[in-house]
Amino acid sequence: MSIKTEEMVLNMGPQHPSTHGVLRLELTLDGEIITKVVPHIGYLHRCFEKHCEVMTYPQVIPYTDRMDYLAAMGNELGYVIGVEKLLGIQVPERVEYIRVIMAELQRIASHLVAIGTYGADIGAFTPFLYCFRDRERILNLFEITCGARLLYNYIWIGGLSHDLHPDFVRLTKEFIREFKPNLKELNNLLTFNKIFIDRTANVGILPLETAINFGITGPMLRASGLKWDLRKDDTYSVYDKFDFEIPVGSGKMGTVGDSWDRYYVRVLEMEESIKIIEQAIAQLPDGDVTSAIPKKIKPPVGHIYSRVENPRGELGYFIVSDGSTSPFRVKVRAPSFVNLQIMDELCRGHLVADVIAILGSVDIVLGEVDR
Amino acid sequence: MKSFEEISELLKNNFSDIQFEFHPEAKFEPYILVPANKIDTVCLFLRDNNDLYFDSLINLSAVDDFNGNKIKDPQGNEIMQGGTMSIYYHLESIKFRHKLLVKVIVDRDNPSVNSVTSIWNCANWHEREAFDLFGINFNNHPDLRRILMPYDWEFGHPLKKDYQNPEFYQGMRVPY
Amino acid sequence: MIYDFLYNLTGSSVLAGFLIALLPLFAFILPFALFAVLLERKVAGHIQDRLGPMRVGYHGILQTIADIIKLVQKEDIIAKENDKLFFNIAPVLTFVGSYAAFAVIPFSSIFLGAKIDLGIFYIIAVTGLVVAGILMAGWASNNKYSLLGAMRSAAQIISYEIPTILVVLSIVMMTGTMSLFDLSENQTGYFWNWYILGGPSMSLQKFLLIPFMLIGFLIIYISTLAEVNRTPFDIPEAESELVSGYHTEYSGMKFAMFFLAEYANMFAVSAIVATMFFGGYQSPFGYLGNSLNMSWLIPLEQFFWFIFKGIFFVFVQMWLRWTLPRLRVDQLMAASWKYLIPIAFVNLLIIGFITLI
Amino acid sequence: MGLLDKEFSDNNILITTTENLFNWARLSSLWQVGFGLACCAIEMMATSASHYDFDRFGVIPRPSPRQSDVIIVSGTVTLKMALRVKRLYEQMPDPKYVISMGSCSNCGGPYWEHGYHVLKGVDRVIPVDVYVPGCPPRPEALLEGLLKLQEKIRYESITKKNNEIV
Repeated sequence: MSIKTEEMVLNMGPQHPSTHGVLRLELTLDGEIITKVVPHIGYLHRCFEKHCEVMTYPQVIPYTDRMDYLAAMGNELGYVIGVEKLLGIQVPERVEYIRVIMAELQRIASHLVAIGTYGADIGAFTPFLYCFRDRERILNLFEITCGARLLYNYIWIGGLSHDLHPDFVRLTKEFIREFKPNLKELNNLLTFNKIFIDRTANVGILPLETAINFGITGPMLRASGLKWDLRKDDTYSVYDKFDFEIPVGSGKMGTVGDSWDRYYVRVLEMEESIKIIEQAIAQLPDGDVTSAIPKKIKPPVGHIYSRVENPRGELGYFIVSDGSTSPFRVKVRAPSFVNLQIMDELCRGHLVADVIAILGSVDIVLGEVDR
Repeated sequence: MKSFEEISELLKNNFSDIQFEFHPEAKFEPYILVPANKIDTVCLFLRDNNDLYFDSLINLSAVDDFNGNKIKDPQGNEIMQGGTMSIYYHLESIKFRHKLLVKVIVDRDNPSVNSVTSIWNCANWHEREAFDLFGINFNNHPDLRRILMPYDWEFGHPLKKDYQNPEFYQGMRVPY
Repeated sequence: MIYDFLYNLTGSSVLAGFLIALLPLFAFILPFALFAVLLERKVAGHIQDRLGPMRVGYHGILQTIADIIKLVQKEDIIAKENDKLFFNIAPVLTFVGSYAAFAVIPFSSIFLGAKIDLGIFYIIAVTGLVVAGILMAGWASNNKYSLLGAMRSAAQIISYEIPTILVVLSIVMMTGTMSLFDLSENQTGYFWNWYILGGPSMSLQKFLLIPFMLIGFLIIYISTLAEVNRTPFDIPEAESELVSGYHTEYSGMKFAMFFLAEYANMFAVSAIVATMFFGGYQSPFGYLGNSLNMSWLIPLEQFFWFIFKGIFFVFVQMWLRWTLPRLRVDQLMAASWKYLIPIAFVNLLIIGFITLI
Repeated sequence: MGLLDKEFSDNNILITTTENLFNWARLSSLWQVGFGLACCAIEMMATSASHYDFDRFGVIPRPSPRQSDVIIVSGTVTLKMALRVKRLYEQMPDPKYVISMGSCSNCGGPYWEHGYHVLKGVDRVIPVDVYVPGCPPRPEALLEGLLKLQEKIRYESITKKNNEIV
């Protein structure tokens, strides 16, 4: 006599403490084991692509910040590189170096939020606040250069809005010197904590073939064992002048491609970013940052796809221009939008608590998912 | 690492019946034009051929070309008749590190094209977004419904150039 | 003692009984709960590099009073779908479960609710009530998250009572008494007479016992942590997964009852651990009262030492909460059934052999 | 405010003192629903982190709306999300307040003109007590918004209907 059990649909609704924003996960549960996950998105769809068709090229930049609001510099860089290729502008060396420094600082800040909220999801609330404490220092650096903490409108087409603050270099060196011990402290507080490893190792294992088939990019792909980073494989800006290596998931605590690997790849990436910043600051040339900014921006007819390695993965802009001053169409390939599709594959057969662990390791930002 | 010409050669002698249009002269990205109903067979070949091996679809974007003739509809706001929409498939092979852009042109009034979700799972949500914002329906797509707009949004597809904002949606005023 | 004093004060045994039942609540639990909530927020703040409540009174002293008065004003929502009877009884039952345990806890030699000689047995029986209260709350809230939270917490509390009982058994076997009062009396003198260091008698037995007493202490401390739903075992109210577990639907004073029950339970559990292993109200360095031969001072000192030990263990619980992540449900069950219970059994056997020597 | 609402016609010593006590208690322990929408949510998290610390004012994030008094609408309210925000507001027990943080929830923000899916201001769905301008507002601006709300609560009165806010 088998007991008739039926599945329960649990709505991890748009307002849930740990869904990183407004994402609704419809879980079909058999007891506590998950049989199906249907993500419902669109709760933060802010019509970015409609705005691109109406605004002129420079006016679109503040809207790109508001897509992935944790990595605003990366969004601007992607868009601006695309338009500069359309226009065929060559940007002075100093601008390239400053853009690399800003993008890498933004990567550290974004990874700090990702790691902090991941710790808070698993239950350890203190690392979240330590990460935010270090992030405040980076926000101060951004604030002294371009006046804003989170959304900057700093990287313009052909240059930058402001030059660096006189003691920016000194403050950055100070930050790097103080950040290294903090990273070590974070490691033994959270990364190698026995309970944290139990909760994340062998949870949500992502094999490499499914990752490539699902178009996963960024730390998630590298955690599954593939050394694929746009800064090295499809080099843009001046990343070829720096030597840094790409951390890859090694399955130290479980199998390759589990949640712990995705988390640990982000921690290692922060160390790589520090190396890049140190080298970039050492070789920082001087010059005028606003010299190459064109007065009139009317790119020729055509379409281009420019892509950048954002903290969450490959951010691509497909810009179609019809020769007027405002883009005809801008389609954004947002990394979180693509990475979120894998939730159903990863969460099958896990418990409810694991869904939170997996969602935290996938690290999505809803502004980018819904655009 | 295959150049654009070699890929075109390979495609030409494999699919002699399909007439492609090759555009190597497009300045930034040379692309291949494929007819709408043949896209899935071509993509399957592009993925499974082991010296092309396009195993990853980077991006699928729909563009409303808005090149029909403008007419006035009864309420006085002008809508577009005829014209075309184009869909761009950016493919990439991680093994050989080469990229390819495939373009499909569908007519604007009732755009329909075969879905490539069975080939690359990544296309699932991209196609649902193209359907949601442009109204392009993809044949034999696993579950084609709106993804970004509310599921009961019956005021048309917002990203079309001649889209009109509704006055009210469930008791809330939409325009400012 | 206190009962006789109240009896000849009021003349009627019913009134005296009623007063002595109220004494721990108003004299100790309510002030302690107010203090503990503030302590938790201050400890959390300072662990996390911030200050905690500062603006309400001097350095946030009046914060919890403000919380309680605000909770009194809150609207008490009972949803249409809720099962009214159970919904209202649940917080009362949870609070009664933890409050009743205070009846037998020996605060000092003269002040003792009831000197029954089944002390520990009574406490374990009474704290079982909390499970019923939580299950009622989970069921009555008619909310999937509360039901999941209640199921988990019932399973957790029951499966962590077994290691607690085993360790209590080993203490009772060693000392021969169940009454908390006698337990505290046996551990007189200095701290090397405490049970954690092998008990009062100077013999080979004492030195053999020390390692096993330490293991017993660790086991009971971990399992009482789980019984009180504190991190790393606070699955029932895991903010990140189940919104806030079984008390998601409670607002206003009912939620305050759950809040109060949690902190009262925390102190009750720390008091039991202190009484069994760390000499209850005995002071580690002898009494000032003896040296200044003011004999009325001794009970006050004992009261102070007991509160000190209780709050120290409560502080350690808070410390754990803000550093450790949370266990998953099956790991939590595995920890209890696969690790704590076998070790507690072996510990029990070894202590049994040692007491036979 | 529950039972005592509008029972008394004028002030007397008994009313004003208990009123001040109740107001003081309500304003110094505002529990916030842990609910963030977009970029302003990151600034709200930064405000409750160690550097700016909301907890100093007695504000702690509560996971469920049942136990919270203030809802900080931080981010863009889209049409799809608007009904959820309205339902969330209705779940909260009665003396409840709303802080609308960021120009997106104040009036639609940068999306006011072409945002076909954006609700132009959260006050079209729920009553708002304090508007905090900025995109995203700095943590100090949010703290100032909170203090403004506390001032408003301090002078709330069960007798006088509309008293002027300092």
